[in-house]
Amino acid sequence: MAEPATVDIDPSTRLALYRSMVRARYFEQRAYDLFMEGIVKGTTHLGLGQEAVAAGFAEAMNPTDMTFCTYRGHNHTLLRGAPMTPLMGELAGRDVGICGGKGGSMHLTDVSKGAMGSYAIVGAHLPIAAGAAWAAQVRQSGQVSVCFFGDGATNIGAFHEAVNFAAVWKLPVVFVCENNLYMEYTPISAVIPVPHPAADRAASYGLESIIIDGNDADVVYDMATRTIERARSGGGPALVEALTYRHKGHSRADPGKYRPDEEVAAWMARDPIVLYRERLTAAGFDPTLLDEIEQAGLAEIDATTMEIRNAPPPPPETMMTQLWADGGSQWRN
Amino acid sequence: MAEPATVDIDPSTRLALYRSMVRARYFEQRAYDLFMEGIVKGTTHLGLGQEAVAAGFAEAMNPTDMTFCTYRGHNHTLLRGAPMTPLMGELAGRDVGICGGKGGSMHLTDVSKGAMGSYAIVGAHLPIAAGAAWAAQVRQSGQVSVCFFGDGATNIGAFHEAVNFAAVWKLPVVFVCENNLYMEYTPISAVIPVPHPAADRAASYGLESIIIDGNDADVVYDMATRTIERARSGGGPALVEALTYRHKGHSRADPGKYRPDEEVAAWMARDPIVLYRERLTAAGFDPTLLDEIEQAGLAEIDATTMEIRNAPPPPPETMMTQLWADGGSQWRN
Amino acid sequence: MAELTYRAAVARGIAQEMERDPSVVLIGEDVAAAGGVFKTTSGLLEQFGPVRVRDTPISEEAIVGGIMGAAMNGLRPIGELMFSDFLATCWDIVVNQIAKTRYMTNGQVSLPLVIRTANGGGTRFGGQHSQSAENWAMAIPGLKVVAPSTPRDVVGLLAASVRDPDPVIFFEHKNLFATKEDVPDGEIVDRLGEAAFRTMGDDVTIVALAAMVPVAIEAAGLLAAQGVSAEVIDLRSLVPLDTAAFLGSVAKTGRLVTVEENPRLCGWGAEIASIAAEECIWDLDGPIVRVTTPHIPLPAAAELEDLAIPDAQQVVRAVLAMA
Amino acid sequence: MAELTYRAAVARGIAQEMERDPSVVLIGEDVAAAGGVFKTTSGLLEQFGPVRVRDTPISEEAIVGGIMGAAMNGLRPIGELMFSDFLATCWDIVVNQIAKTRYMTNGQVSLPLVIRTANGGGTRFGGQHSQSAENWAMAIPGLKVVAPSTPRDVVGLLAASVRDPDPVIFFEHKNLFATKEDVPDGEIVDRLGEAAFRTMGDDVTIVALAAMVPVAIEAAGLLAAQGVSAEVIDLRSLVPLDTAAFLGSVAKTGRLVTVEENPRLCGWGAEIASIAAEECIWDLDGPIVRVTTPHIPLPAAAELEDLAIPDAQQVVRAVLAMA
Ligand SMILES: Cc1ncc(C[n+]2csc(CCOP(=O)(O)OP(=O)(O)O)c2C)c(N)n1
Ligand SMILES: Cc1ncc(C[n+]2csc(CCOP(=O)(O)OP(=O)(O)O)c2C)c(N)n1
Ligand SMILES: [Mg+2]
Ligand SMILES: [Mg+2]
Repeated sequence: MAEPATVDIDPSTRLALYRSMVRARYFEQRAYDLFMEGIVKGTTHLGLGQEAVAAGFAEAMNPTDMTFCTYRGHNHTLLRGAPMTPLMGELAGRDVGICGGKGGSMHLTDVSKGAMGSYAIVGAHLPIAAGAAWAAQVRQSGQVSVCFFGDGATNIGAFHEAVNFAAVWKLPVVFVCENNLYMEYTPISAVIPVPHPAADRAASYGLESIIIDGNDADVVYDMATRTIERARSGGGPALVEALTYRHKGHSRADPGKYRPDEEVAAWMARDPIVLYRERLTAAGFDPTLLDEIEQAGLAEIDATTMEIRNAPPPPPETMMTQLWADGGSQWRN
Repeated sequence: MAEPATVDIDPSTRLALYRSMVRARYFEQRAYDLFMEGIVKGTTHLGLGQEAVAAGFAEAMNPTDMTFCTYRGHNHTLLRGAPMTPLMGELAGRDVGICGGKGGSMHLTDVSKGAMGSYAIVGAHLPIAAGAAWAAQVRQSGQVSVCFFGDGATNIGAFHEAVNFAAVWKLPVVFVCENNLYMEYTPISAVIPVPHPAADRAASYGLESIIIDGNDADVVYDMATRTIERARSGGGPALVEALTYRHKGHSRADPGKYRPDEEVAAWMARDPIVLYRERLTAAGFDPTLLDEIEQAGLAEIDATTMEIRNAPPPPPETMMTQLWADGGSQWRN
Repeated sequence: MAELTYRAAVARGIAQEMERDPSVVLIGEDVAAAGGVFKTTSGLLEQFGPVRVRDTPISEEAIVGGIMGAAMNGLRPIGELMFSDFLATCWDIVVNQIAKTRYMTNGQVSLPLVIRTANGGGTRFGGQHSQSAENWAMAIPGLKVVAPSTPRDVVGLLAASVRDPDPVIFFEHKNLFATKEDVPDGEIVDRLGEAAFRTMGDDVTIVALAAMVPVAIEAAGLLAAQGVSAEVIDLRSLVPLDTAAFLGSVAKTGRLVTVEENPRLCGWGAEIASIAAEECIWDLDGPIVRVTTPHIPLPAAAELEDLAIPDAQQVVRAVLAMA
Repeated sequence: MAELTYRAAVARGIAQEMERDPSVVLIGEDVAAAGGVFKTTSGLLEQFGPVRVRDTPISEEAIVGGIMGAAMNGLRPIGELMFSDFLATCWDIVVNQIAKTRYMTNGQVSLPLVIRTANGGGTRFGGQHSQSAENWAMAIPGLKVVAPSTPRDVVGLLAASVRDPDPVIFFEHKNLFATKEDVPDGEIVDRLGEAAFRTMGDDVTIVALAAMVPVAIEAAGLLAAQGVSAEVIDLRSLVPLDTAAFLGSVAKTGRLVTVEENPRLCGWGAEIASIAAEECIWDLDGPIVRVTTPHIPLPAAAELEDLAIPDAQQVVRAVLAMA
């Protein structure tokens, strides 16, 4: 694992990173509560504990850059700038939902913020992210695509096809594997013959092996900046493996009992937000500033929760809209 | 590339290797002629020039071992012991065809000889070969699966899934990439960011990088023996990259004009059969013995050709047989 | 006789066959240690051990390719795809390899395998985890297609599928997992291709499958209250298809309605309707009506999803409108 | 006006659109330097350069995923899948991603892309290179499905597909590549969802697609000689579907036959037949007959393959048997 970032990150960026992680944390905790309350329906795959990855990358991206993520994509979508109420509204299946309630928890998308979708078939979005990067290359738009996925996704064919394709075409895409050690309930170590699901595959595509501490926001931000800027300047793709851990189970009410207690405890002790607050405090940041960030985050999620509780469901007629670009779903005359 | 085999291979094996290559050569040349004549229909993907790979592996396999190959699978199926007339009959769509004319050139199969099928979707047979090896492992049958595919197949998802699966389950399967430098018309070097399509991916699966001279029958036989025996004794899979070249175009009447003249000339000068005859002669084998092998091969293919010319097509009622295990194709009552 | 959920019936059906035949094995994502994400394979690892019940990587092509190869070499494997939507990720192996290999090898290769998968909507999971994919499979020559609607049928049809010498895609409906019924003790083995008459009736034939069977039965109850006597046929398998069951029923009732969960175009309902329109058109006293999900992906929001999936009221309206 | 093959019409159609719109690009296996394995993209690399016409690895998921991502980010990409059978290797991206993304994002994402692919049998390639896969696509909400039968239509429908704001699967029939007709000079742009009447007639409506259109026309000729006047409708696109064309025709003729190349179950013919059985049953003077390939994979041997694919005699027999 790389050493803790020794790079200079300016104070406002560091505060932004802290603010991002805090907002994501409140969002996910509330999503869990609302799921248990029956307001969020279906399923939720929370990013609790993995906030530093989402925060570090989002902070390093330009507004026109593009994020592709998975069903575990709330953090990523929120931190690219999607507003909170439409996100929670989508989880709750409300009309105000960012996708009008059609997508659900696994499919948050806010194209206006470069959050190009949350994909729920493991691995499928890697070629799509590469394709968006290809368009950036053809159009010389200067955009970079950043694509998040889990450790388990590295064993599906689409991973291999996408990373090879991106490497040989030198596409501006950064593939980020959030290695949280588990797929749903099975540890990744049980299904790969190498220690590192992403980094140990990088050489197949002529790429550097990169492993970072995904619970250290500074480290993530630093690596994000470097890989994104290299991609932007024509240096081709990168494959980053960020080691992290989910605080909750895989989805819904899964208590995650298949994980050894000591392992859970060790990672809980490395909570990215607690660690970062300690680091900022040690670096001389004013604790009241940090408190304010937390209070603002709580106020934001409380306001969102109130709005969602009273928000109406999507009107029935929306069921038949937006299959096609003409707004409708007619397939015949 | 590995050095020429210095291992001791006993004389009868070497004669068998020569005989195999000669038989395959005649078969494929005749298949080409009969295609040009319109007797072989549809398409043919010839293994001319690649005989040493098929011969070396077939010779190293036990009768109950299993071969999985591609549309370019005539050599492999023949050299596992499938009789020539049913093979050529299949290419020509005759009733005597090994699959009754239902399969065609791309789908030669002779289960009785362990030739478990020729698969025409690039990469699809790798997981199938792994699955057959898994059954061998579960049943402790001592069988090994050998799976041949091209350089181009290394970029499809099924390759990645299959090799990972085989490696993590330590399955008795040997994956053999016949790297003939081209896919259909596009060179493999244009679509991968590493020099070696298979060997440079081996580490992704915790496997050794193995590159051999696929035009040297002794080298192939030697590596085949080693990897097959290791697999058989529980040592898990291997991924072998055999460098070779096809003498003709990709399929049908393709003249292969997309290949530089010097490249073609250099490889034609390394014809595996010519090289092997020279080596055997230098090693003191009686040239008349080698001549006899050639004459027997020619006589065999001539006899096959005669049989095929007069063979009837499949009777119409066979169209509706063998969709299901009851022999029929009924889907309703 | 014990009350069993549809969910538990899956494990019981698998266990029944694994006990009987040592060549039956089970693989899939999270099927072993975790007992399956829907708990349909709970206890099987403990009962049959890690050689016969095994977790795989997230590699659907390796799963279905793996069971195909294993079926070629002496096993009778069961492979689980966690959701039927994921059939798409290994569709090549399913349609181009598994379905065609016996035919293309002229019978040299037998593939006694079962792909089990959680199918259908109603769970608010959204468009990529809610599909009804049984039509995809029905359209492919060489696949048998089974979709039980009750716990008892899960056991009996699963046994029939495992014993079948041909490849079977076995669709377990997510929205039925919690349903219960009394299931007889001891071995249960059904035959594929036999529909079940869930209600008898004279006025209209309603053909349904899987989660639409309870919907059709409910509709029949509502119709009875209005004096319309409906015959509800549960197809149970799409291939082989019990055409005699519905053709015979239509000969009696003169009216045919199909109730499908899947999107409208080219579904099994269209196949049933077409068979009827070709073979018993003179028996018909009115148009053939297909009740289906509209031709859209399933939306996630509860209100929209419920609107999309056919319910009893919709079936009743369709039947009454025919008259 | 110049005589053009169906094969050359593909390249002409693509060139017409690439000239007009710089955001149109083309990728696929062997499409650039080699001009395509069927020579349908000959000359495009030379005309439009290596940025807009590019060879890919053998990675179908990367191809269709790639064009999906590109369509999300300002291009109008065309991706080639060498054979339609290979749709199965990337089916997840096609059905779960491309087809659903606009709906699931409630219209945030538009996907103006075209997947072109060589479809159908008659080439003795065997079961894995001969499928008619247009039904697979028709069954998926969110995909438009186009299948031209003539060189002129190739140009006009390809233009319409490229300009369409929604994803289109464009099926080029392998067995039609060598067919020729005079095609007008200059830009040709059709509309999706408009069927063409290939013959006019009063006695029977024959609905066909792609390579079955010439078969149906030949059958109409043979029927005419026997005094039966057949109206041959070439659907040209399955989605959008010109239902008015065939419903109107059946209102006149009272008889309906569909002629499909694909395996029997759940094909587009079943959809057409079902629509007719629901919406114009009182117009019908006899059963609706579907002529299809049997429900088998296509065999390779010439005699068997020819037997499997419907021919004019079969259509004639079907029509005469209805009477
Ligand atoms: C192709 C496919 N197979 C299986 C699943 C079911 N599934 C959803 S999430 C998941 C585990 C993914 O693990 P990982 O990639 O490590 O991501 P994480 O959930 O840990 O973030 C599985 C198996 C799926 N959605 N898609
Ligand atoms: C999935 C898939 N994509 C494309 C094709 C078309 N195709 C057949 S052979 C071939 C080239 C394969 O190249 P390689 O793997 O190097 O094998 P070789 O033909 O050289 O033996 C291609 C692209 C196919 N059959 N399957
Ligand atoms: Mg994980
Ligand atoms: Mg090659």
